[in-house]
Amino acid sequence: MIDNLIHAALLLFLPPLLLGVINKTKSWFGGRNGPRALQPYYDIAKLLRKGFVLSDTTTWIFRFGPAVTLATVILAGFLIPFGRFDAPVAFTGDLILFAYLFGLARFFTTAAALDTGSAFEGMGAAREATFAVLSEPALFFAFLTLAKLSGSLTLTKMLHSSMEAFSPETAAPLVLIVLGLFVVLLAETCRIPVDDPNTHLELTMIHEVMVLDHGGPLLGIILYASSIKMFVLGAVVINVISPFNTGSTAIDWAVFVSQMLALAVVIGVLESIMARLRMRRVPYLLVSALLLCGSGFLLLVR
Amino acid sequence: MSSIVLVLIAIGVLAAGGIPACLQSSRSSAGQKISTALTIIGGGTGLYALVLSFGESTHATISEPWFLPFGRFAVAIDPLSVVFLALVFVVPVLGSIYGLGYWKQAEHPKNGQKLGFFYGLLAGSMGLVSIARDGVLFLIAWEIMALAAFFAATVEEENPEVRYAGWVYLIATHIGTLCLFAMFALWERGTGSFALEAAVSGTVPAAGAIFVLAVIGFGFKAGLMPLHVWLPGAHANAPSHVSAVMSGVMLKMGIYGILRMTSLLPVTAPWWGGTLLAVGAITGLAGIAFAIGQTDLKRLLAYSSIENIGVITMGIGLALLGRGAGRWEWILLGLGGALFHVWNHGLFKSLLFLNSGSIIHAVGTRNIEELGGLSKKLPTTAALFLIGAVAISALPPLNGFASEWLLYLGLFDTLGLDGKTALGGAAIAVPALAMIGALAVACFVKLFATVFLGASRSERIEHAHESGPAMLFPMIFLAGVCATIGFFPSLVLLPIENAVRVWAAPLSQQTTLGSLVSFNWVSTLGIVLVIMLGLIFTLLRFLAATRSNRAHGTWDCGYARPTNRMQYTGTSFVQSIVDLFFFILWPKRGKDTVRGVFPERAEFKTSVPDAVLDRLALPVFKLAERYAPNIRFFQQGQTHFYILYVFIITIVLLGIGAMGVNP
Amino acid sequence: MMAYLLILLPLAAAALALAIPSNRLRPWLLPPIAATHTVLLGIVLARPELAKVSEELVLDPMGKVVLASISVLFLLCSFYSVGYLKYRDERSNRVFVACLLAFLGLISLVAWSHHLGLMWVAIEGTTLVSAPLIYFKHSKLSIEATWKYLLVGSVGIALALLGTFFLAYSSMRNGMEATLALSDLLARGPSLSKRWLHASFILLLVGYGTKMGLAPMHTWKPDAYGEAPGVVGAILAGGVTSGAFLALTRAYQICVASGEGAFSSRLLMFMGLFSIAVAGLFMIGQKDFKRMLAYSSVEHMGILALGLGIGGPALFATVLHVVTNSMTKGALFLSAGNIHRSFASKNTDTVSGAIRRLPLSGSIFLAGFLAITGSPPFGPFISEFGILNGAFSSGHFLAAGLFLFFLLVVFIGMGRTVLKVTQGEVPENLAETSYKDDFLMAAPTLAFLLIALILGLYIPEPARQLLADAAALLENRL
Amino acid sequence: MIHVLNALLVIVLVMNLFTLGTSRILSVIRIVGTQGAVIGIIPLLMHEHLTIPSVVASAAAIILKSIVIPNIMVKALRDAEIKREIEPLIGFLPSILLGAAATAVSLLISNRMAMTEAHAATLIIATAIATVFIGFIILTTRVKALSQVLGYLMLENGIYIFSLLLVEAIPLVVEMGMLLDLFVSIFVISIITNHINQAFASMDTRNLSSLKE
Repeated sequence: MIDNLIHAALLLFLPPLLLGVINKTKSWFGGRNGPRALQPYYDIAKLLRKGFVLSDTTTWIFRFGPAVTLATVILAGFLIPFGRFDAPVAFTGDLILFAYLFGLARFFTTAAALDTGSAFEGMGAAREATFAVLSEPALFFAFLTLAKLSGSLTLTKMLHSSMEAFSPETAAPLVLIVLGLFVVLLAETCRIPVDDPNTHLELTMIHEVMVLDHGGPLLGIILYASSIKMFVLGAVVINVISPFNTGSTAIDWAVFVSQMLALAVVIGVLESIMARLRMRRVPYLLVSALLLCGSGFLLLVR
Repeated sequence: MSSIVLVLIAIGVLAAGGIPACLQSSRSSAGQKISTALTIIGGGTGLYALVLSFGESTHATISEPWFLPFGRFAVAIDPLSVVFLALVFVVPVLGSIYGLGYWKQAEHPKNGQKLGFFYGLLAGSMGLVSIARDGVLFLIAWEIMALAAFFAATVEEENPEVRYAGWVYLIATHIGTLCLFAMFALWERGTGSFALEAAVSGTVPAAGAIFVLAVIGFGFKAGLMPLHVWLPGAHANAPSHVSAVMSGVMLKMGIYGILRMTSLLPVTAPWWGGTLLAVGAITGLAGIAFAIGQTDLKRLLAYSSIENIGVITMGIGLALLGRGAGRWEWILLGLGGALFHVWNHGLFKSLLFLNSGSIIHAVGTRNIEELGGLSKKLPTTAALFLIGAVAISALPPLNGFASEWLLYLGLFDTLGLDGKTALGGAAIAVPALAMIGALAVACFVKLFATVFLGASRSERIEHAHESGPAMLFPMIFLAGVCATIGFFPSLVLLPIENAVRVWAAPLSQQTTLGSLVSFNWVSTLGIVLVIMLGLIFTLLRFLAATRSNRAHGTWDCGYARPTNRMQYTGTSFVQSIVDLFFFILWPKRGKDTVRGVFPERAEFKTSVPDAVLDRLALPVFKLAERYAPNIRFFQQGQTHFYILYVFIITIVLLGIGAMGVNP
Repeated sequence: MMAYLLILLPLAAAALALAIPSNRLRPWLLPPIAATHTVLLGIVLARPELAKVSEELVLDPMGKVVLASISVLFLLCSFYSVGYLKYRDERSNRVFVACLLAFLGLISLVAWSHHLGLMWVAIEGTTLVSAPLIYFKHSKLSIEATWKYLLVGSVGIALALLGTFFLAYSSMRNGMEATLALSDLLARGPSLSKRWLHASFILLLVGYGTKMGLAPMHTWKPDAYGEAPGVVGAILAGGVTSGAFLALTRAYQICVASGEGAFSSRLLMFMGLFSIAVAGLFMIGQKDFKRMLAYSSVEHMGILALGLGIGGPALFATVLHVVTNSMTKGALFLSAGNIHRSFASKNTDTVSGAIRRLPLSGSIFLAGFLAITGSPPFGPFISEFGILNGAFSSGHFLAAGLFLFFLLVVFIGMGRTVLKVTQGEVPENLAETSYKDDFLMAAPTLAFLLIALILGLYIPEPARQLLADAAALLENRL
Repeated sequence: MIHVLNALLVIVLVMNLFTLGTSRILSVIRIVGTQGAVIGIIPLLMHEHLTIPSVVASAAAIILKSIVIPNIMVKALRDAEIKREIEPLIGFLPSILLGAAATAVSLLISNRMAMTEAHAATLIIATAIATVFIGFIILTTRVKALSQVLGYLMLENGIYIFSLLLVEAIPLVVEMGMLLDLFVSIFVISIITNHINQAFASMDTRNLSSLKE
């Protein structure tokens, strides 16, 4: 019970910190001082305090988009185990629900983007939709592998047993799908090399250009939701590779949080040392992620 | 009265539904009202009979010798029939109600009665198909269905496009029927009778051939790739409520046929299931990929029907694999998912087709690139369409997800979890299904957004109007059912599970769907999701109430004079995906003619024609048409030659005859 | 007694027709005679003892089936002809009516005769009396058609005569007298000289095949059917062909009786499939819808030959197909005639939207197309499916496969033309013609279609029994 | 007896070749007529004791084939105002050779096919088949309508020759019926040829090729 409460608390309050950490790392790499790590919380608060500026082209769908996004990512968050602790909600086949919740979110974010009738947002939506076509199968290849490893169809078991089932012959598949999952993570959360969250007008943006017309509270919700999304997907990756289980609750939670922060740092480092890919190249990256996961699976069941 | 008799009565009433209108004057709407009333009565009776059939311990059966040299009049209801009858008794009824507003007799004096008549015939014959238990009876019902559909879909045959679509359909369905002729002939040869009952002797000779012929023959009707050629054109050009019935129910008759035959054939070779699984996956992927490329509202929906048929077929394939390997879970999840999806697709695809009817009714075009911002004019239709779109994208918490979920679980199970035997190859279908899902989302976002969101791309929608109650009610009903099933899938598990048990009778085990999948969680989470949405919305509302808000034009990124035409079109929205799948789609692309620093007026065309029909079948037919007439030389009008032929054939026959005899 | 009535009554009526002066009254002679013929035949069917007059004049089940279908066909056509001749009042119909009646008498003789020589005489007679029918329009084209019909037909029929003689000669074994009486030939079956039997069967196949219109002896058919009035087309396609087929079945019987069934089957199946294929190829892109019907007739003669060749399980359906085909052909030819009259053209370039201009005839034409291509619930479906089923159950998979494929070709070729004719708008620039569907010409057409439909849903027990007997007879199991 | 029979049959064969050789239609008519007469006589020679039916039959045959039909043809010929078969599809010499070949073939066949010694000795089967062949040759190579009719007549003659083997099989009624048919057919055909001549102002059947695909 208490674990579930912690789970909820982390899910709801920790994510923006990750954004902060990433930015901190990047600015540190850039030799700047940069905003403090808690800056995202202030941004969201500020945005929620602003008034609405709505395009008169838009309909209720435009406001519905962010709401759905937020609701779905939170729901998804409850399906993912954090660290060695079981997810609050776990049942056979929850992995599919998990993936399709993101699908639901995508449906409405893209719809909301197109609702503005602006060409730029259209582009962003188009790219979002396209890349999902490649990242979804990759994700499911990963799931297949994990299911095979764990012999179970609940995320909790699948993600936990990956390390327990670790052995010379499972090593290679695991490495492959972890790499694949990481790319999916970057793509889904719109980080470099797929996307650049810093710029807003670059016509080569995906996510950021979709929300071009959202402002005030809506933008705040979107910011919040996307940070949670990153947190949740991050948790997936971490879970696959984290072997730690000390047995003491407190330590394990601490371990988990530190791992998440470490992940944020890694992302930050990546973004500082890498350039964003040309938009035409992104599909190749995702295809390679697909191949990574796919070959991981084939290695396992061959 | 036993359920089977009631069902027969219901079918009769449905089939005769259109006749009253034909007796009235060609402009009187009274006849149409009576017909609809009859249809409602028929549907109601049928549904009541289905409920009744649950109570009956044995399957209600009638088997009488009849007045034809072959076969008997044999009909029966078993749970498998029930699943399909349910669709037959619901969708056509709603469509008929919809027709009251959509195809007013007074507005269509020329073809209204014809449409009504064949619409009823179509509905009735589909009912007969799903209870026929004798090959000949089945064939008769089947062909009546096919022809009724042809006439119902081509009521506007003064339009050449409609004629062409009808012609393609006619050829396709005829090829299918001929395959079925061969199939039933083989079946009779193998089992000694046309009766569609499980072969008494454990084996049927040439079972493989029968299976293949069934898949091809029924596949033409169901629309398996590459046998789908007739489907887009016919659905696009038919009146929308006919499209709804065709896509929602008639395609499923093809599925039913495959299921019926596979359930009768005793031993299934392992390759059967594999084939269907692969065919299903290909059909699904290709279907949705083509759907994405379309700009014609109804063609797009038609292709998405192909995709869903593919998904259903994957389920059947999995079930066959299960029968081959004796794995009840695979059968239960695979076929359960398939049958569940048969229902769901029947519901939301009918909803979407009726919806498209309302759109066409309002704006008078099927080309979505001329639309946009329609939700301001047709708010209710838009909301209903959204429900349909989310449902067909298999997104939670609506019904599409529930059925695909079963299928996913079944496919995952082929990994051989917790130590059971595995079937590695089958699991490849999982990512395929995932990709289908992602594509479906993109496809229906495109459709919904291009039609309803943004700003209008042409002045067509100026005078657009919301549909009347007669058209809205059926859509609301369907949407309601979609939502209900989506939130509480466990409500409908029982009939499906019974059907599965009938299909795989010998292998049937205790394990129930309920025990394999926890739909309660889906229900709960669905409700939670709705509550959360409510909370967030109230929060937003509260914020909106307490802040100073402004309305403003969409930000144009500093461009001075944006126009509606500058919006992202549906085509451009999916361009990157189409490029991604160019190897299946072969899109037609014009050259972009922008040249120089100050380019002239330039234009660029791109479209996705049907690869099989326009690039394969048609050229072949063209060739045949060009070269077949060469044989006419022999009929060149000279009597001398004619007599020479007589002479020659005599000699030839003497030769052939001589070959046989030994002197 | 009955036999003579059935044969001589129409012939006498023909003579009477020649005598009647009034061009307007003369056609009214047809319906009563036809009706009487049908009634008398009904009596014969009801009372088997009437069906045998002498060794030479017997109406066996096969004859009954053929004659019954022809009698019904003729009855309906006789009403139609009254209407048609009223419409074409400017021409003298003296010869036309006389020949129609004479035809009825002669074809009855064909059905009755159990003496092959007699049968040949009768069939040759039908050829001759149907020539003036084709020639009715007196146009250049109709002359040409008639000439081809006569010449090709006579040559073919002459070969049939030679075949008949060969048959007789083959029976001259071990000191026995030559004979042409069917019963004797069947009795002597095994002792017939194989060599001459083979030769004679081939000649009979070619000869009577020419009358049936099996490819490649079908060349006269499109011309004759194209130029003759629709009603004549119906009688030729439904009547003459059936008579010739009956003659062919006699030869088949004898082959079976002499244990040469395999030999005849091989040839029949070859000719059948060849005819279906040729018909299909010629139907593709056929613009003249009456010629198209002619090829359809070729196709169905091919189907009959195929069914006969398959034998055994397919025979019942084959016999049934004789009936279903002639009924459906009646509907098709009569409706085609109406459309032709109303549009004053039989070319799909100028004819379209027939359903709009002639709702009834147009619809019947379309329905008839579906029927003849074997769509349920029409009669031909039962018979064609039965033949196919027979092919499968007797293991002729290749033949069955080819049969199906050719059926598809035919469907595509025929459907294209029929849909062009029936669907769409009537071309604006088309002249109005005086013809509208009137009772005398529309009702028989509809009646044919209804019969074809009923045969697909309900075959009364006595009829089924009769067909079964005929099928049994073909293999001398009766 | 059999020698006389064979002699007559040889005459028939020669007549066949002659018809192939000549271009004067009138003479062809005459030859075919005479042929009919010769064939008509044969049954009277074959049977020692003459029965009434056979006499009647052959009498009728002779009258029809050597008098009635030739007259009809000659009349038609006069109406048509043509004398010769100008350009046959195959020249006269080649068609003679063809005819000779056909005759040879039929001789070979007949010897293999004959069933009794008696029949093997006579030339009946050979002549019959040869005449049929040559009838076909004329039908397929001559372009004038009348010539084709004559070809048809020769065909009939050949068949009739064969029927000499089996008089018993053919009752008088049937025989008469056959002759009647022959008569009517020639009658009808000549009417048609007459119409052809009026409609097309020629007997050339190559004009009759407007009905085709």
